[in-house]
Amino acid sequence: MNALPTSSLAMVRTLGLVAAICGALVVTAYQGTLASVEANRRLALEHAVFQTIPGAVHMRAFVATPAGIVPAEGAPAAAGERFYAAYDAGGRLLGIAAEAAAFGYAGEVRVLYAYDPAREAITGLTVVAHKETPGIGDKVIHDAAFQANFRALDARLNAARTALANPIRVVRHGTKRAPWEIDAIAGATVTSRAVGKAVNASAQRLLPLLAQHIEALRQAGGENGP
Amino acid sequence: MADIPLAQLFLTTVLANNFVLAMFLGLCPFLGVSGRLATAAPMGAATTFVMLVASLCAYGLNALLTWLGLEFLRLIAYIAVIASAVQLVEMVLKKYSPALFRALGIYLPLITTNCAILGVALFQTAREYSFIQSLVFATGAGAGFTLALVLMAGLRERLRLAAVPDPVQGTALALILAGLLSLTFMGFTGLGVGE
Amino acid sequence: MNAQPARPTPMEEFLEGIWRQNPVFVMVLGMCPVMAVTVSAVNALAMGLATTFVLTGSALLVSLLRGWVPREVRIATYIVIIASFVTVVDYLIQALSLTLYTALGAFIQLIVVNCIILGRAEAHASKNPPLPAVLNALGMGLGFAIGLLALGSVREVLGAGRLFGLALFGADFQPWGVMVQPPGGFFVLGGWLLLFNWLKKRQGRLQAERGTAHG
Amino acid sequence: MIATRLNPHPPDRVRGSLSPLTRLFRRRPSFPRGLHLPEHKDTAGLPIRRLPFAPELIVPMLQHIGKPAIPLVRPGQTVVRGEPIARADGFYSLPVHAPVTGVVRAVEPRLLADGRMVTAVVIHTQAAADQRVLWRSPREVETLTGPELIQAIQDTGLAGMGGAAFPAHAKLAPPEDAVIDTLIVNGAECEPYLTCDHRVMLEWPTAVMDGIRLAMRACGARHAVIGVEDNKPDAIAALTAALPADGSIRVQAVATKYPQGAADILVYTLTGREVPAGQRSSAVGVLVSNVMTLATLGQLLPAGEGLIERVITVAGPGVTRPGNYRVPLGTPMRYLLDYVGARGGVREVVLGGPMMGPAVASLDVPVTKGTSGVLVLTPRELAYETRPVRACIKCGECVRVCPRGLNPSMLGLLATRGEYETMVADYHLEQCFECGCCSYVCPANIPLVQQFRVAKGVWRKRSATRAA
Amino acid sequence: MSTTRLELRTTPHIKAGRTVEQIMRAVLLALAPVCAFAVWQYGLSALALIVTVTAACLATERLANRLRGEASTLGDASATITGVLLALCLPPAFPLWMGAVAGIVAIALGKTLFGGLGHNVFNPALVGRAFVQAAFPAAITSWVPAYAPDRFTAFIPSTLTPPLMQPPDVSAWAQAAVDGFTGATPLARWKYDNVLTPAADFFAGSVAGSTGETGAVLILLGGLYLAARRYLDWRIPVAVLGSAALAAWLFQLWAPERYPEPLFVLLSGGLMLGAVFMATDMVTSPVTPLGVWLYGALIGVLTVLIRYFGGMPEGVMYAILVGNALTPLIDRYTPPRAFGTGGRR
Repeated sequence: MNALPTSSLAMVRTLGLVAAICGALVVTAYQGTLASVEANRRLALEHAVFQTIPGAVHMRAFVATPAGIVPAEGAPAAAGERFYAAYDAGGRLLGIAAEAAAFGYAGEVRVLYAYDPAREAITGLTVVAHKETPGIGDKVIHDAAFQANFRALDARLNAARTALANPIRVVRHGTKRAPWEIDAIAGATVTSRAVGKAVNASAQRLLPLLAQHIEALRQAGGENGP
Repeated sequence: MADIPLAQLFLTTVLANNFVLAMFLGLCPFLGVSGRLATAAPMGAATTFVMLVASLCAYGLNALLTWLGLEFLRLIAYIAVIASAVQLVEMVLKKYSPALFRALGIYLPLITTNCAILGVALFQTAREYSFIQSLVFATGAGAGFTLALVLMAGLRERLRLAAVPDPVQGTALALILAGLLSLTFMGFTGLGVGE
Repeated sequence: MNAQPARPTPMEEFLEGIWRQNPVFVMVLGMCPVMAVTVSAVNALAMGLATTFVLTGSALLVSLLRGWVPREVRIATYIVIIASFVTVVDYLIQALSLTLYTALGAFIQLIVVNCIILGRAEAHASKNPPLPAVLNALGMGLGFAIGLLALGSVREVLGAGRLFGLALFGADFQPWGVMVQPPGGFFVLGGWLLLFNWLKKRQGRLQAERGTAHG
Repeated sequence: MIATRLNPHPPDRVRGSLSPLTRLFRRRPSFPRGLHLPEHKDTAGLPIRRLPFAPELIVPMLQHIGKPAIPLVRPGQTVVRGEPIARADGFYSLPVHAPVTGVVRAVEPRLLADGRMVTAVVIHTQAAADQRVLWRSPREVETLTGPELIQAIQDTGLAGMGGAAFPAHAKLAPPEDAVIDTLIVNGAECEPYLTCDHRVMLEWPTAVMDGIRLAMRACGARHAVIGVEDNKPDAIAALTAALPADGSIRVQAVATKYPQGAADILVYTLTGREVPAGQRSSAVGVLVSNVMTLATLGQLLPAGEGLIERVITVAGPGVTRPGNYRVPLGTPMRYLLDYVGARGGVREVVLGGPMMGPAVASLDVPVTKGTSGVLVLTPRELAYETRPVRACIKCGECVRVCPRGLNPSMLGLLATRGEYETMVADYHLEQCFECGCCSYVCPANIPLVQQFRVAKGVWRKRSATRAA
Repeated sequence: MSTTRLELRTTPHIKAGRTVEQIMRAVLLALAPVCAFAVWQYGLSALALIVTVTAACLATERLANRLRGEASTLGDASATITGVLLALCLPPAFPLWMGAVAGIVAIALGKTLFGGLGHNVFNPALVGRAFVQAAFPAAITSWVPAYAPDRFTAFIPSTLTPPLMQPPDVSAWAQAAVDGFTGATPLARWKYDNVLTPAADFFAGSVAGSTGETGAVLILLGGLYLAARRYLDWRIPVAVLGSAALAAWLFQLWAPERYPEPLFVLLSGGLMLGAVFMATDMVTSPVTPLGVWLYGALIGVLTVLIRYFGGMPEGVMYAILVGNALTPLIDRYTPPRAFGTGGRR
């Protein structure tokens, strides 16, 4: 059909033209949707945080590092532990939410847990994403008894403020004795353990970093108050 | 990203999250080339090799694009780089290892349109794997692809001699076999969490 | 090229992909997203429409540029065009619904390697004027979407007892978990193909019988 | 050349080549896999009897593998028992002698057991004759040179009596490219029902030794081993008693297992040597001959007589007077069966053993040099054999019994699909010698042997066409 | 003229006395005591389950015969074996409708689509089992105690669940029926709670488990009977159990405090049932002698690995399915050495 070789100029010209059209297309789409994509993301996150910390109406994202806490907007990515401070309508700090993840039965289980600095306890848990077996592993979302573990899960720090005084751990169904223990769901031990492991690992990292700065977070709520 | 031991990452990618049988990636070559053992194994090897190359490229490219703040060009960049990488691999092989080229050559063009390759690049980016993790992931994906391909080829060669009813012949049979293999591989779910 | 039979009518162009060359049931192409995202009818439909969008958009552009693109770089050009449309649709879905975006996952971006799109661009759009090209692409896309929907509905009904999110059997229904898991995808598509093969064979047999009766 | 590499086995290693461990755990030397069949050797205790002469004998010119003999007689001519009535047509051919004194009625094509039509001399028995063998020219055996000895063997018209009917002289002629160190004498007789070799070993041990010595001289072997299955202790004892003092001949009891008596298998059992695929046993320095062939050689050659009769086991559920009979060659099957009381009803008549012997399509076929037995089966056995054929359930029993180490299950599946190339290239179809073990054990009743026979035929034809 | 009518057949003219039907019937006979024991343990529910699953298998097989326009193949008893085996590896409290689904899937997906007996590549019973394991993961891990007092007069509550509906939670019923019942199999108790069940409990059949997997002695007896009559390849159970025991022993040697003793591994779960009755399925196991050893060893080791490192407490079924999937490859690459094609012995 096309016996003569095409000149390089023609190839470059065409590719350039196509690249230009496509570039315009992609950039337009990107710019056009950016705002709404970000809004969607924020809404989804807020929804999850507010669900975990009842009563909260607005939140701020922070990153905790050994050097202190900084608002997430300016912080370079993955430089520390990300968390969300949730405030009520009056700008009062209701609690702190953070994401935690661990491997469950069929993949990563990601949860959002709420920490109440006043009570030094974990006060809520929402499963953000999981691939666990329907009917078994996904009980961690709705199972009332399991959720009850996270109403007041002891998360006090040790005297040196370097780690939890009592590591959070998952125990066999029906054998919960201490306030820092989580009673596993019978038949869904693996997923229960994953949730516990995730929360413990995250709390062990985050809470010591936060300890000094709770007051600052309380103040931060005022800045954004209504 | 929760920390995951490399061995577990590898085994999970090969077995429980097998690219073909659990993630539905690379189905076209899987259904197309699994008819005979003689072609299945070299195809698997070629794919694994290209996956590694693609994973390497994607890792570097992603770092570059992130640094430039051009993440929205990621897909276009990946697909272009992978296509060129395959070309390059083909040329290098032809020049330096003609024997290997003859063995893998006919499969290389097929691989370009294999979504498993792009899948490796996209998944390792989405899951924010480290460099080493990416390589292990790519190797595991390739090994899993090869494993599925070889198992399937064995079964299909044997079923060629069976009295399979007419309406089941062809793609329908291949899909049902793949389903049964997939069911089998569900036994590996949760590998490494038992202890 | 000149010896082509009569040019297909626009309607024929459109119906081509929906029935005679249905990408899912007849050509068995682009299977990866077919299986991966069809755990529910909504996901299936969304994926189908996203693919249709990319297919149509790239067909239009490829058709418009058909006289310009040198042979040597045509595949590269097509891929760039397709990848751009995929990126566009990726952002559009993100903007529309994050839930949907999470459910479809990387498979939106994987539309780019869906062989139907490149295949259509190469085999049809690059040789036809914009209108037939778009109509054909639209038909193919809708055919693909119908295929996805056929799969997604079965999997959602059995796997969750719902269709488009509506509960069908009441609260006590026992969902068949396997249907929304990978094996279910293979089994349901295998089942559909089996059914089509069987119908086709039966039709052929009936026609043959009628033929002998009359002949 | 494999032969030269493998050949100079020190004769003492023939025995020693089975590992000590194997000898410890195996009471008798044997081969892997194979079958233990119901023996049905009820005729083993009956002495060899002579069958009367049929009124008409059909003597085919082709009772051996090779070229047919050329008739020397014309219709109307009177022939004397033992007189040559046909001469050999070249080296791969055998003369034929008159099995009876009588008048030649015709020289015309007649049906053979294998379905071929072959020129035969039809002789009417002269009832009044005393049927003494008149035609003979005794030879001074010790003085014969090598070629003379081979010629003398050919003159007896002797063919292998185990079933294959390969001309004895052609087999015993030393091969050009190999050195034979050991003569294997096949006394295993592993097929059920057959006992004629057994009786010959028991009754004519001296003739056996004579034959062996002649054969050793002919082929140049310095040692001979007689392999006898251990279910024939009396035969072993009789042979042992007749052994020459020089120790060149040995009797070795081997395990009773089918198909112990297949040539390559027996070679393996007795020497541990494996005949390479597609080659003769001479490639590993051995030569195998059936015990009855050698006994007959021992009787005929010194006396200068021709082969005119042989011992045949007639047995089976359909026979009322089973036994071992000395049958004149050319005796029609119908006469033989009438004599042993096997007439009427539905019958299957098998020439040889039940595992490998072909069934005959007509009772007008004659007994020939290669007929080792006649087996008459009744509807009971037949009904059992004709039950429906099912799909292979891959029980693997055939693989576990195949003495050739093949995978009959896979071969069978391939045969059904007509994939003969694969059968030969990947699954060694050519190594199958149709012993029947696989078909015997198959619970799905798949006619594996028949499939393989067809496959081999088609494949050989195809490759011949391709070569042409 | 002779009145003899000649028959003309191919060699060999005699045949060994075994038929496919005989083999299948012998397997059923060997399974009978296991079934009887299951009914003794679990009463009406076990009986109903065995009958329902078998009936579903037979009905599906018959339907497939109709669709393919062939004669009934129910006579070869293979569908019955599939049904009985499948029922034996389902939990005793499994709802009957789910059992029927398992039976239908086993025959339809596991057997007839490939062409029926002899052509399937996976063990049909295990296909059914794996399907319902994936479809109804909750129901298939609800265990009830053996020897409930009223087992011969009443069904387990979940048994009669209406079709397509979720079964009721049986844990309360189970605890009421037998005091101190934990609702977990010995393997789950070991894996998740680190509690080892004593061997004596296994022999008494008083542990939780699938309908037919807790009668180890009867299973072994059945296997011995079949092996003695050469109706199963003794190498497979020996290889499976031997390699599992060996693997367990090595693990215990390495970390005695973490891993249980080999006897526990052999007696617990479905290993015994799987090794004797499932892995030995002729159609889906290799035919070559070396292949059979490999296949068995692979299943044994894989079972232990899945049990120790997998997400589920039990792995026999998946190990056997993997073995099935590998069978064509094993057969291909472990041919017996053809006579005259290799070096001398």
